[in-house]
Amino acid sequence: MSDEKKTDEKVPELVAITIDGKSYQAPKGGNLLQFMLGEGLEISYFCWHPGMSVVAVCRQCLVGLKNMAKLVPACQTVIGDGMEVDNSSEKVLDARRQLLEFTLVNHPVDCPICDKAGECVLQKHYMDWDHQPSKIDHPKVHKPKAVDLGPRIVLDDERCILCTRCVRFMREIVGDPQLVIANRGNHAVLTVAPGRRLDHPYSLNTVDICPVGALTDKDFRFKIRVWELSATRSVCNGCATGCRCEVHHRRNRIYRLVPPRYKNHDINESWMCDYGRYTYKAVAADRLTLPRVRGQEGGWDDALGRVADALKKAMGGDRSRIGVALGADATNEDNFIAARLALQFLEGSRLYLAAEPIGSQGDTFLRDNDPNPNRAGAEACGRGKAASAEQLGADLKEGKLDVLLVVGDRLHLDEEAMGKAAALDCFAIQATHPSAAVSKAQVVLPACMWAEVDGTITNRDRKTQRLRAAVAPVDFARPHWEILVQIARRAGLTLDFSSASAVFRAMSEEIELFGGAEWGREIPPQLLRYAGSRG
Amino acid sequence: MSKQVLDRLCQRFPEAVLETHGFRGDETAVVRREEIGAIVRWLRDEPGLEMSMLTDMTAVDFLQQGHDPRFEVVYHLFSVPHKHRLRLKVQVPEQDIQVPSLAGLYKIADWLEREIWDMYGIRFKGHPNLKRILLYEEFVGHPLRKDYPKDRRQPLVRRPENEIAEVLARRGKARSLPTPGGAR
Amino acid sequence: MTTTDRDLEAPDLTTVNMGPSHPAMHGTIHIKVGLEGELIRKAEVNIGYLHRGFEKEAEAHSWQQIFPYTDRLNYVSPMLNNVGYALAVEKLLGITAPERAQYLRVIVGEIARICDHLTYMAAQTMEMGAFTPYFYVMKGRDWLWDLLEEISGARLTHSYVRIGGVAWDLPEGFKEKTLELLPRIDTVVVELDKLMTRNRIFLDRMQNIAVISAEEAVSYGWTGPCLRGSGVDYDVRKTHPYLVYDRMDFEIPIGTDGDNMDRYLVRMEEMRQSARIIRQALEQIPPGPVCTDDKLVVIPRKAATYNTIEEMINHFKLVIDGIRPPVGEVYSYTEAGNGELGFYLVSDGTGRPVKCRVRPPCFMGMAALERMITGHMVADVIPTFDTINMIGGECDR
Amino acid sequence: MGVEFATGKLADAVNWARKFSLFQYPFVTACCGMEYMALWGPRYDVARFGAEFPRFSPRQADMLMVVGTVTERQGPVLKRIYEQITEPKWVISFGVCASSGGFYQNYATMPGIDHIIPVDVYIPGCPPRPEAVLDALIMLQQKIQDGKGWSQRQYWVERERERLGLAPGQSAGG
Repeated sequence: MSDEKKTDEKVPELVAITIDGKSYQAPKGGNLLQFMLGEGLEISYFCWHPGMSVVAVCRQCLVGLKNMAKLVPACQTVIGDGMEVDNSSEKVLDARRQLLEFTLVNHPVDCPICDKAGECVLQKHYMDWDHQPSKIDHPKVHKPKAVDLGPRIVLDDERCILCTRCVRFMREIVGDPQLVIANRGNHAVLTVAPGRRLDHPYSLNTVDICPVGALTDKDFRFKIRVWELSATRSVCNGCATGCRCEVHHRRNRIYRLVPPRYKNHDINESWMCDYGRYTYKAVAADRLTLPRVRGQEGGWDDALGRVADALKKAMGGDRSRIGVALGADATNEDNFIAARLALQFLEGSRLYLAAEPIGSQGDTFLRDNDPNPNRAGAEACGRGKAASAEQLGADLKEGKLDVLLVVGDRLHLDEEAMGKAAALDCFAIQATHPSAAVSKAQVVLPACMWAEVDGTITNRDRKTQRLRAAVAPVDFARPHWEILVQIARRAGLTLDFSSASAVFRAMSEEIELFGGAEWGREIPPQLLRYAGSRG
Repeated sequence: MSKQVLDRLCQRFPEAVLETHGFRGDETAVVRREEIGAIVRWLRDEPGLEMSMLTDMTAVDFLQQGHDPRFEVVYHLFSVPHKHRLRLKVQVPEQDIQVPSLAGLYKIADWLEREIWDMYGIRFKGHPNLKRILLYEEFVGHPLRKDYPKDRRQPLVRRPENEIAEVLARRGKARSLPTPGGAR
Repeated sequence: MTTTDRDLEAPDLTTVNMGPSHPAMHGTIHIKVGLEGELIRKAEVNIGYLHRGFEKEAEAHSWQQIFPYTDRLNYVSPMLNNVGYALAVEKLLGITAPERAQYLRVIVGEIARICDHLTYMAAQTMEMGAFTPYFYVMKGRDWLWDLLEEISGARLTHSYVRIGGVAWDLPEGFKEKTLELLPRIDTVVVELDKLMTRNRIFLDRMQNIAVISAEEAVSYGWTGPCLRGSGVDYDVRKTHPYLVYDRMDFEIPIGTDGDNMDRYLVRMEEMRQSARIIRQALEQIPPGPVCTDDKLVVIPRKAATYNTIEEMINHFKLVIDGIRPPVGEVYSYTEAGNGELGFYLVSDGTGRPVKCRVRPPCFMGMAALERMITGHMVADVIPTFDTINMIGGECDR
Repeated sequence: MGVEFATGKLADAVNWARKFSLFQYPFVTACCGMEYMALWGPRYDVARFGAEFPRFSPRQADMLMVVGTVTERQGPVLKRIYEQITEPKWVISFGVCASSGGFYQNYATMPGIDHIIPVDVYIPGCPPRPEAVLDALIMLQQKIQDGKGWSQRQYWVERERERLGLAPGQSAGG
């Protein structure tokens, strides 16, 4: 459970405080709980969240303060000069134990059937702080179970510990208060406002921040136990925002995307949109698995050979009749190789950029109108020489091209242009899914998707981030850059790169946009089990 | 008892001992890689210490913990006459992955170092024949490194399903086959 | 299988491969000898045919889950490995098992030691061509296995010991059964003694063969019966008494000239001593719990687990996330069938070991085999190899 | 009535003779070897089934008993021994390690010997009790009497090879 302090622009004044007799330099007026977590001190809490208002309803973070008779919740305590905090005395620990005991009084014995079990904060705190047997023999209060709260979310009221994180998220972060706490005392239940459903496009964040298994994701629940999963850090490819996320996978199958928990970084803090979370499904759904030549599935040699031959032939003649289209969905490395192929080795050939047209699906929070994850990076790779897809359509209609090599799935042309393209000497496309262009292309080269490759993409703010391969490529698919390198080799061009990191190195030297970018170290997928709860 | 040994070691090699600690009664000294030969020889021959037995020797890979240097080679010494024990550790960076060999001091060091080479790929300078001992020569990589996948097998006998899969691939059919018993 | 081979090739040497699959190579091992006539001039010992990646598996499992793997290290005396591993983890956690559990560990451990040495006798004699003792020994070992089965439920791979104690208490009437059985085991040993120890052929092949001096044995890191056979007085049970061995009265047999015969005789005597220990332990064993009640180490009872959320969480976290020892490293050592069985554990505070290294006693013996057989007849390879009592699971892990 | 009848009866007689004189080659590698010793011992006397006589030369054996874990390193050895045994030959996979790799699922171990040689009878258990082994022996004898040959996996391999028009591999080694 590694929490990071918010990095404020203005450096706050530091004051000396002591925690358990140890002295620290803490920001004056800062949040005590946040500071303690930042210092890596052991403390339990349920309701506090760095992104939301402080309500101190769970009381789990009680600490003792000097000259204060009663214990106070750390999350509500403002750091003052000379503050003396007691975080480990028997009095404090005992208070926390009693609170946990109360929290557990009405908690159902659900762990074996609870989706949260394994990453449950309640479980974690019980083992870390309480671990004493039950003293209660009263029957538990029963509340509604398996409530269909909305299109994506199921609620189990018995498990809810009423921390109100989800309520605050809906009210404060997305400003659409769909959730409320109703009733009083131990009959208090979480529910939706009358006549409403929990259908907000960001509703799944409530599942993430729920410390227990009260809110669960319909798509994920009962698919797999969380401790079987491994986490790989990556970036969401749903739109141009480039939210950081963790890919949770097992045995080369992806089960969910979640935002990095509690990490307060610039792009998406610890939130993600529901649309982005479900983009993982495309990785497994009807992929192109084998090279195709004129609709006939075949081996790689044949397919690559045809493209290379066509290129060689065209290189001999007028090179302006060769067209290469970068993809706004491919990684920077892929586009860099494609651009280098077009601009250096095929001097004089035409370069285009195939991208999805900007839509209106975006919103003011995270999701962007531009559905292309890597438009900025592709443009940078094209060095401003890449013409638009419309231009490509026009050139096709005017018959300016003989050979067309397209990277990625984002090529959209009207009927006429498509027909022209199909009639070229060689129309090759490196794609992941079937599409109109794929059906027209003479050579189809199956490519890897974002979750299968190492690489970098650049988001709308021109920030370059790292993709990490979470799963193995489906059947015979290969990364775009590798396909291009092999085509080049067969065409007799010396385009020698052996790994994506090598491409990145060359790229960061040549293109100033990537000059500051970092490849980052290789992090092996981390098994969620044993590493401890993500709570 | 072991504590005094540790103290004498620190007195004798003040600059070579980087760090010492005791945990659950195990006294440990982290020493400089270059000095390990001299230190162990001294421990073995010094009257009153005579750590005549190299009980065990192994390595640890701290990749996940993000330690730098990444590897540690651990020696467990035991004195048969005086019955005291001591643990020595040397740190091995990934870039320059080699340690002086103790094969000249203890006969058993020969095989133990071969095993460490086999499992972790740590070279031992001056070892008579540093080759694989538990695995076969055809094996690529070093399995106990944390970045070696647990179940990446390197069969010596070709499996029938592999042959079948290759044929299918050549003919451009999908690769994933249903295999009874599962072709892993 | 006889083939000539390059790296042992010398003008006057014939190279003979013994193993990997060879009648006398119990467990698979490959010895390549360069012969001059029947004399062994060169030898090369290849182990590792049973390397099953124990340490890699251990790094992928929680601390409790490793017990079944330890069973299969020295699979002739699994209980001793269980005990050794449990003690190592307890040292790491800084806890000790209740007294009764310690006595139980001694009892099952010594029974396992007798099994170990009996099996050694069987292999030793059978592979030298004497088949009769084999049946005597198997008879006795099956009796002992019945005892262990009554305790643990398994004939061979028991996984009876737990971190913080043992799985459950002794079954009804175990003490009586054992006390009634031990004399029968003694008779088995006596029969074996009569059959072999003064047998002319046996002596010829055992005496003054593969002599190892004390210095050499120590330098090879030998422990256990082999080291004691060379006349070095080192037994972990005496020098660093663990469990309750300091309350037991037993002797450590020591050899004189360190040849095959001594290693054989030491084991012969150790069986009698183990029987003594078992008798004393059964007399002294106190009543009480057989496992600690530390919530962070021992899973709660099933009834409580299924009915209260607290115990459910406790059980759940112990099973899924495992025991969480403090950050640190320990080397713990016990006297197993073949000598000092050491466990070097490194913990980073999570539920899985960073490193779980086994110090295999017979690995050291095998390292010396090359030196032992060189200069002897090819027929001496088998008895010499047997006296090391190499156990594949332990040597190759 | 006639030749077929006679030959049929002859085959039965031959099978009957074979099933009670199994000369085994014990490929003993690991823990299961302990139970294998017990199997020979006085209590579970395997001699009662005519299979007590171990032949340590494959050329004289007709039943290969793979006892214990087979590692990748042992693969070639095992395969060679299997190929040296003369027809007719049968294979018993003794214990889960030999049958499926057991709980050793890592770089070193083979996930079941049936990846390289065909198997007639699999014995579960880690290690299997001698009773289970005797039961397996009886099953094998029945199989021999019925003149039945290969394991299900072997059928699968051969079917695949046939479907692809490969040369029929007499052993699963391909």
